[in-house]
Amino acid sequence: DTLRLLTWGGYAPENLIEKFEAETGHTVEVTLSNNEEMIAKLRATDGGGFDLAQPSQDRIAGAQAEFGIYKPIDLSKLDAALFIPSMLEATKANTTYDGKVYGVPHVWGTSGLVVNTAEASGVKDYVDLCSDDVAGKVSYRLKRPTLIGFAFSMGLDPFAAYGDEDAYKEILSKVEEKLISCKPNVKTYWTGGDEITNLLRSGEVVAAMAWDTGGWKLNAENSDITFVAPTSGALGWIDTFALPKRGRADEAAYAWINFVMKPENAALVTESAGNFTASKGGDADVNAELKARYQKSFPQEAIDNIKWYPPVPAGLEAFEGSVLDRVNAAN
Amino acid sequence: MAEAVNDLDCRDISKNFAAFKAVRDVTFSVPPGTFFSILGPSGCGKTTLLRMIAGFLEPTSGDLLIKGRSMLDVPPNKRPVSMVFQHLALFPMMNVGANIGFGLRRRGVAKAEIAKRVEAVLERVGLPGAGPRGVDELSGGQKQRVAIARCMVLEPDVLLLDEPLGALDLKLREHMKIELKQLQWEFNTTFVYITHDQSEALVMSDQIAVMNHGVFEQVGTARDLYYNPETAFVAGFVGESNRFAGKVEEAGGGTLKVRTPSGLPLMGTAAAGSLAVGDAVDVFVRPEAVRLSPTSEGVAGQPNVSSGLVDSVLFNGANSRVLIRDAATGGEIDVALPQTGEFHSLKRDDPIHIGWDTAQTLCFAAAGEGS
Amino acid sequence: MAEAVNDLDCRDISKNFAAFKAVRDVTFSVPPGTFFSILGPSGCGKTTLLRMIAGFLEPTSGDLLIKGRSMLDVPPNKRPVSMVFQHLALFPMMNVGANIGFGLRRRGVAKAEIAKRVEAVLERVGLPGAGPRGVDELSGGQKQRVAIARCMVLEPDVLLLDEPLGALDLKLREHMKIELKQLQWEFNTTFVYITHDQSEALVMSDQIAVMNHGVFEQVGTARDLYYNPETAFVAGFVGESNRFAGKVEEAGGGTLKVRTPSGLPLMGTAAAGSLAVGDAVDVFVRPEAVRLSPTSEGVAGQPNVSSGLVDSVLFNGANSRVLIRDAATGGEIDVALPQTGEFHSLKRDDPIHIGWDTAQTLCFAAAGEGS
Amino acid sequence: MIPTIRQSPLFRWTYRAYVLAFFVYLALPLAVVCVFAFNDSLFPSLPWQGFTWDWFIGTERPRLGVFNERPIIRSIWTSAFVAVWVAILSVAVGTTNAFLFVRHNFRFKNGLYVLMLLPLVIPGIILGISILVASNTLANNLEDATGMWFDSLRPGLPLVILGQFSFIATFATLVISARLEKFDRSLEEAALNLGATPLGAVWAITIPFLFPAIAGATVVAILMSFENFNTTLMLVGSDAPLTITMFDRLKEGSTPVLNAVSLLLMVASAALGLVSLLLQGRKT
Amino acid sequence: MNASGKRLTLILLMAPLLIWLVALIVIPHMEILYVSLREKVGVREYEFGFANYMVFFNEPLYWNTFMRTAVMSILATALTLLIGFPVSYYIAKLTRGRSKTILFLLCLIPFWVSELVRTYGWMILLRESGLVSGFLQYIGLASEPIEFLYNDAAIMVGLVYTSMLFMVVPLVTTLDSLDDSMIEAAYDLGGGGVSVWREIVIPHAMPGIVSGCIIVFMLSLGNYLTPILLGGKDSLWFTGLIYSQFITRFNWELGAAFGMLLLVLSSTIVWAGLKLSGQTLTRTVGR
Ligand SMILES: Nc1ncnc2c1ncn2[C@@H]1O[C@H](COP(=O)(O)OP(=O)(O)OP(=O)(O)O)[C@@H](O)[C@H]1O
Ligand SMILES: Nc1ncnc2c1ncn2[C@@H]1O[C@H](COP(=O)(O)OP(=O)(O)OP(=O)(O)O)[C@@H](O)[C@H]1O
Ligand SMILES: NCCCCNCCCN
Ligand SMILES: [Mg+2]
Ligand SMILES: [Mg+2]
Repeated sequence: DTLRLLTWGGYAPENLIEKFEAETGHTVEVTLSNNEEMIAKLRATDGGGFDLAQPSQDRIAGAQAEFGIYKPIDLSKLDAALFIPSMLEATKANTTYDGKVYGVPHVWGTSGLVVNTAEASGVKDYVDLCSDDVAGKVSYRLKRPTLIGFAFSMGLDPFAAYGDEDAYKEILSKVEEKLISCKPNVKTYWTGGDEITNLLRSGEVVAAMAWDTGGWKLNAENSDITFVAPTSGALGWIDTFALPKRGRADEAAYAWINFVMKPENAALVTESAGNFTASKGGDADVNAELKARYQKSFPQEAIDNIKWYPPVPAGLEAFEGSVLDRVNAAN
Repeated sequence: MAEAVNDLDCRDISKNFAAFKAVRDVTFSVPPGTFFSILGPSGCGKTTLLRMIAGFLEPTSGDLLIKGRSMLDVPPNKRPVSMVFQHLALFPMMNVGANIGFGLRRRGVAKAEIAKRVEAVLERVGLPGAGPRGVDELSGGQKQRVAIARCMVLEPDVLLLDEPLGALDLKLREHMKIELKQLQWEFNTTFVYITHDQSEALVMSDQIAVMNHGVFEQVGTARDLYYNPETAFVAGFVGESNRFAGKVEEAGGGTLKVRTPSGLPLMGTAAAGSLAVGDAVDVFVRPEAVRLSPTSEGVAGQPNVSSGLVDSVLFNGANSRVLIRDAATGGEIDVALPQTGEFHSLKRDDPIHIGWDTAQTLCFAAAGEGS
Repeated sequence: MAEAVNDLDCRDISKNFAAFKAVRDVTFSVPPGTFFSILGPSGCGKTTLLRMIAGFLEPTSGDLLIKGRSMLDVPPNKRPVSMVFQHLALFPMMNVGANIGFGLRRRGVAKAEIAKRVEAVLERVGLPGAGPRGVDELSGGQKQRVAIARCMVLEPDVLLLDEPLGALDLKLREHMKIELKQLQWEFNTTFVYITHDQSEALVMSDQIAVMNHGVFEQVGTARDLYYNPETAFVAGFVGESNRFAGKVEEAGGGTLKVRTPSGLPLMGTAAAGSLAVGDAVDVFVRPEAVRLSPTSEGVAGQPNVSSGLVDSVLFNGANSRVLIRDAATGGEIDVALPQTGEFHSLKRDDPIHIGWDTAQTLCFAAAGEGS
Repeated sequence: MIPTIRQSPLFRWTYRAYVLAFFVYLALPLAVVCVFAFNDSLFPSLPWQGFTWDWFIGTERPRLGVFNERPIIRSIWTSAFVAVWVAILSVAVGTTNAFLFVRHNFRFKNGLYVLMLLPLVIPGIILGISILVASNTLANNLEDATGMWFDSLRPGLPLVILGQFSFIATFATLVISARLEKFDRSLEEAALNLGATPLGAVWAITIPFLFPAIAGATVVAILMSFENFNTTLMLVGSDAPLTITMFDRLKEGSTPVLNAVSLLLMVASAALGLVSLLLQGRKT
Repeated sequence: MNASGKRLTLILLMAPLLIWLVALIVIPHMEILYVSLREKVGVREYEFGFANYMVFFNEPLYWNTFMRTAVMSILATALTLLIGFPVSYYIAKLTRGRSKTILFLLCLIPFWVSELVRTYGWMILLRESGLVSGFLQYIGLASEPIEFLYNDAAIMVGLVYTSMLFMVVPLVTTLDSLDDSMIEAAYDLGGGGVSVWREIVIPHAMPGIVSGCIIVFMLSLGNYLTPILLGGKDSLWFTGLIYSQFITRFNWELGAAFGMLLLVLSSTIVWAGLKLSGQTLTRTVGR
């Protein structure tokens, strides 16, 4: 069969695909995307066009409620022993809708700060991006993680307010104010991983809110630049495997999941994506440099401080969207 | 109606475009081997008539026979007529040979045979070996000949030509007039030729039909039309003429006395029908029928005389003219200068006397139409 | 040069396009009020010359004066000449009035004054009240008149016209010839008119320059050119002619005896320069100079006689011709039929005798150029 | 103003300099893209690190050249597949439209003509969205009614092809109509007169006459299809044409491979343009 | 050909046109009109109403973006015309034969690659560490890197660049058809540079100008990539809003309403432009 995979950049490296194709006889076609586009695409196709998708665990239950784009996962076809149990359980819980499980974990990581320590050593938390000494040389995205991150660093707890619309709106309005006042500091709102990497590399930007992997990749080239877990806590995400409702190659999809979760294959993913996986023992084969960088960015207390995304209730994105629009429009 | 089978018979043929009658009850026959021209002003219905013969238009009424066979239900591609179009319509994407061979290919003639026949017809039109040349490489006159060859190779019963010389320049047109006539003579095919240029029709045709407003006004030889026009329209359209309006004052013995509104008396002949005293008439006098004389004695013998001053001399070699402002009427009279060169020293404002014959003063009941 | 100031003087004017000499050392003067035509075959350099006068081309050498003032450094929009373009170049985005007023507006004439002058000139060209009409609503002849009005309203010293009748159809062209001449007479402006149609030039002009290969072959009145051509080219290009090649056998007393390769002896006159025995010559005889006779006695008195059979009769009213196949040479001789209608009963293959005068048999040293 | 009217040398030279500057402006971004296809760096921008062919022929990650990048090669094929279909459909419909508008008179002709022009002035993204929404509704209804799946009505290549076709057909119609208008009807009549059937006359005479326009329209359709982004973006499914793939790459993981593809694309387009020019120049 | 044959031909020729227009243009637009009139009242629950349009009118952001997009597009159109006209004139009237063909072909060069690549090229040029900034520093006109990217001027550069072809082609075509003798006649009658341009050249070129302006305006208005990639943090574009409603907000209903509004806006502006210039769509774009 042909497995049409809707995933993130780096999650299905060429060498892994070749190995899989050789082993199983299936072929793999990769389409790169991000959370919103994955959902949008699957909504437009009514869950068709792809056989396996990899949205983040917090974005599954809401989307399923609204659009019904996934089918439940038959856990019996997966080798549960390949997963880190805690992560598997947490993901299952978060992606359960109407009593059925829609997602199992694959890659996890955080977003936080990528900082050029030589030029912006003062940046320790998201709100520090708004300080004058880095004016005009910072960047972040205009997406929901930014709202969440700023909320935490402003001492608020957005996750706790997920269930309470008014409280959540309250928090958002504070964040909105902050982001608007911070706007002059921003060089540009980045939209793609590539863009932010280039901005940091060239020195046009010295501090940014970004994914951990980007920071580590740059660190390999320029040791001044690295990922910094913000003091208010990095935001932890887990990207999952989910089956689109009208996928036609479930066999291949399950085979793929079982295949990539094998430790030696998971290591290849980590190699290419830069993030660790939920594969038990998957970090064993990972090269030492990456591990070193990870450990440098994440001392134990930082790991404990990671804020894991809970599932996003359906409809929440609408408020967030208008806040983001207003920030975008302000000047 | 003809005893021997005619190449073409049109019987009461008409064509209406919505309410507009472009061709009205036209009847004529063309015997084999005739060069038949249809001459008329722009918009009179010539093309419409020709396109009905070719089959591109359906007649509203009437019948149309070729070699005695009705063509009404025969589609254009099955009629034994060929057509030379105004702009020739040579196929630009084919060379000369392919153009000429087109019709034969449609008939499924064998390749070798086609090549032979194409070369033969090219020779007959004076272009041997021109087969591989591109259409664009030909001069205007050569294109003309290829267009005719393309039709003649099919040996049509009738060749239709829609103002084929219209697009050529002056000198070439003069030349092609003679050449066309010669080609028709050689192929001995019936030509139906339409034109609005009277000199083309006069020079080439065996028979000419003068058409106006959708009807045939007169059919005859060039000389018939020129010397014995049957209608005022023909008199005015064929050849140059001086034209006077007037009223019949006396009528008798075939001779009429007519007086123009300005008082000039004219002695003329009733050209068609009979005219009675008091009838309004149009009177036509050809420029070459008028005699010039420096003195009144010189024209004293003529039934019609007048005098005036030279308004201008239009020198044009053998076809020179003089425009004379008539002293009595103030009108302008166009007189051909004798080819002898006799009056070539005339200048503006010279006084001059003119006179002409009764027989060359043709009178028609006034209708108000003409060129 | 001229004592009185000429409207236009060209002095040794030349124009080279790279190595190609389009106009070579042309010198001429046009006195005020003259209708001056430049007549020549296509590509002879007429347009090039005219565009130099208008200022759209710089002469390679020579000088150009208008009313005695050199124009070499004057840009086209400052020269006191106006031009009527071949395709008229009326501005389609403006109505008739705006077209005519364009030049006045450029001169800053007051609006009311412009309106007045535009209406006045429209009246003079016979189009009163046509100001608000669109250019596209006009007929060919009306457009012509508007184009002239547009220039005349500026009261130019010289009006240049580049084959303005070229785009019109036959009948209209005949008509406009006379009208143009009349307009020139009325405005009393100097016209410089170029054409390749000899009849246009002959009919309208006071002076005609015949141009060939960039040089003026002859300048003179229409009659000069027609009756006394100075070069073989002029004799061939202006008017119709029968042309014979031959060799001088005897020369003396202005009369030449020439023999054609086929043996026909011709008695002629040396038209230009002197010719000696043995010189190769081109001999020209006009169709209307040839007398016809059914019997050899009828032409017995003529210095040149011949006989043959009628090849074809080209009936064309007053301009009818007969083509005679000469018995001696096998060549074709073109003879005008007398306007009297005397020979109108001639038919193909009738035997006929012809004869013509020495004075009308013009001999030129052979050069190999002609129409 | 025109060559026959003299202008001051200063004016002439300023004008020429302006035109030159204009063409520099046109060429600059493309030249830059091409040059950086040879930059021996992982990033498609300054600084210049030296010359390399790696981005064309490299075989090792991360220096994988275009020729060895499976996804890019595949999306080029996808683009070509889409372009060929779009060209076929557009030219076919453009041709029938040309005959309809040039040869026939019927009620509402003007209205239909304006409607036919409309896709030119509808933003591409709206075209994409409207087709997406409509086909989605249609698919939902059909699936509810029949219980079968109508995948070709969901985002994917069929919709991409239809989406591009929906406006490229207008261009094809205009190009082919313009030529058909210049066609002298009497050529067809001459063919009939010489014994061809009506369809035979169109085939033997009119279509060959239209050929340059048809070829031109094909080239234009292929170029427009290849470069279309806005409409495609909304309709694309799992097989992405090149522009979409490149857009994704630009967001994540761009290397000078993008420049290399662009360079190849330019060469191909230039060749295609030249071919069409030769075809058009052959007979007019 | 007989009447019934003619009729059949007409029907056969009409069928593809109607299928194309109805299935791909008319119905889809009615469909988004319909979707835009659906109000979302809960999870998978909708009602008929104008709420989506009200959102637009009540939210200054959308409204402003809308106006901003229109104004910038008009500006881009005007700039393209101003820059392109002299060049088109040069190609049409001041060059001949081969060099004319070559210059004309050079104008088509940007069309050889996708808009994405063109924009990408501009990014390499304009960024703070890019070539332009580097060049200015090299020749000493700037002492430190200058950011040219991420602002409205950069968007303008990109829009004008992307649209140029669509302006130059119709302009060259119409100017080409202006007979030189028109200009000569105007000079001959005493006209000078300015009056000839105003009274002859521009009126003659009007259909081309309008055609070019319509296409360029629509392309700018409907552009998505250029504002996204070259624009800065304030550079919102209405198509971007539509895209994000559809893709990142999953709000098809609002997105559809935006789409309809964009369509109305563009039609209105095009219509106004045609009225002002006294042209028609058929005469300009549909030549
Ligand atoms: N298809 C048509 N529908 C309506 N009227 C037509 C049509 N074809 C011709 N006519 C009208 O019929 C009349 C005769 O047209 P036709 O083309 O036969 O004239 P013509 O004598 O050939 O003129 P010309 O010398 O200008 O070619 C004209 O008034 C013309 O306008
Ligand atoms: N710009 C030019 N460059 C090169 N040769 C030219 C140019 N303009 C004209 N010629 C050549 O100069 C010669 C004279 O051209 P011109 O246009 O003056 O002829 P003409 O007498 O007006 O002919 P026609 O009657 O055909 O208009 C021609 O051989 C023409 O090819
Ligand atoms: N809000 C969830 C973000 C998930 C990000 N996945 C990023 C993968 C980057 N290579
Ligand atoms: Mg006709
Ligand atoms: Mg000329």
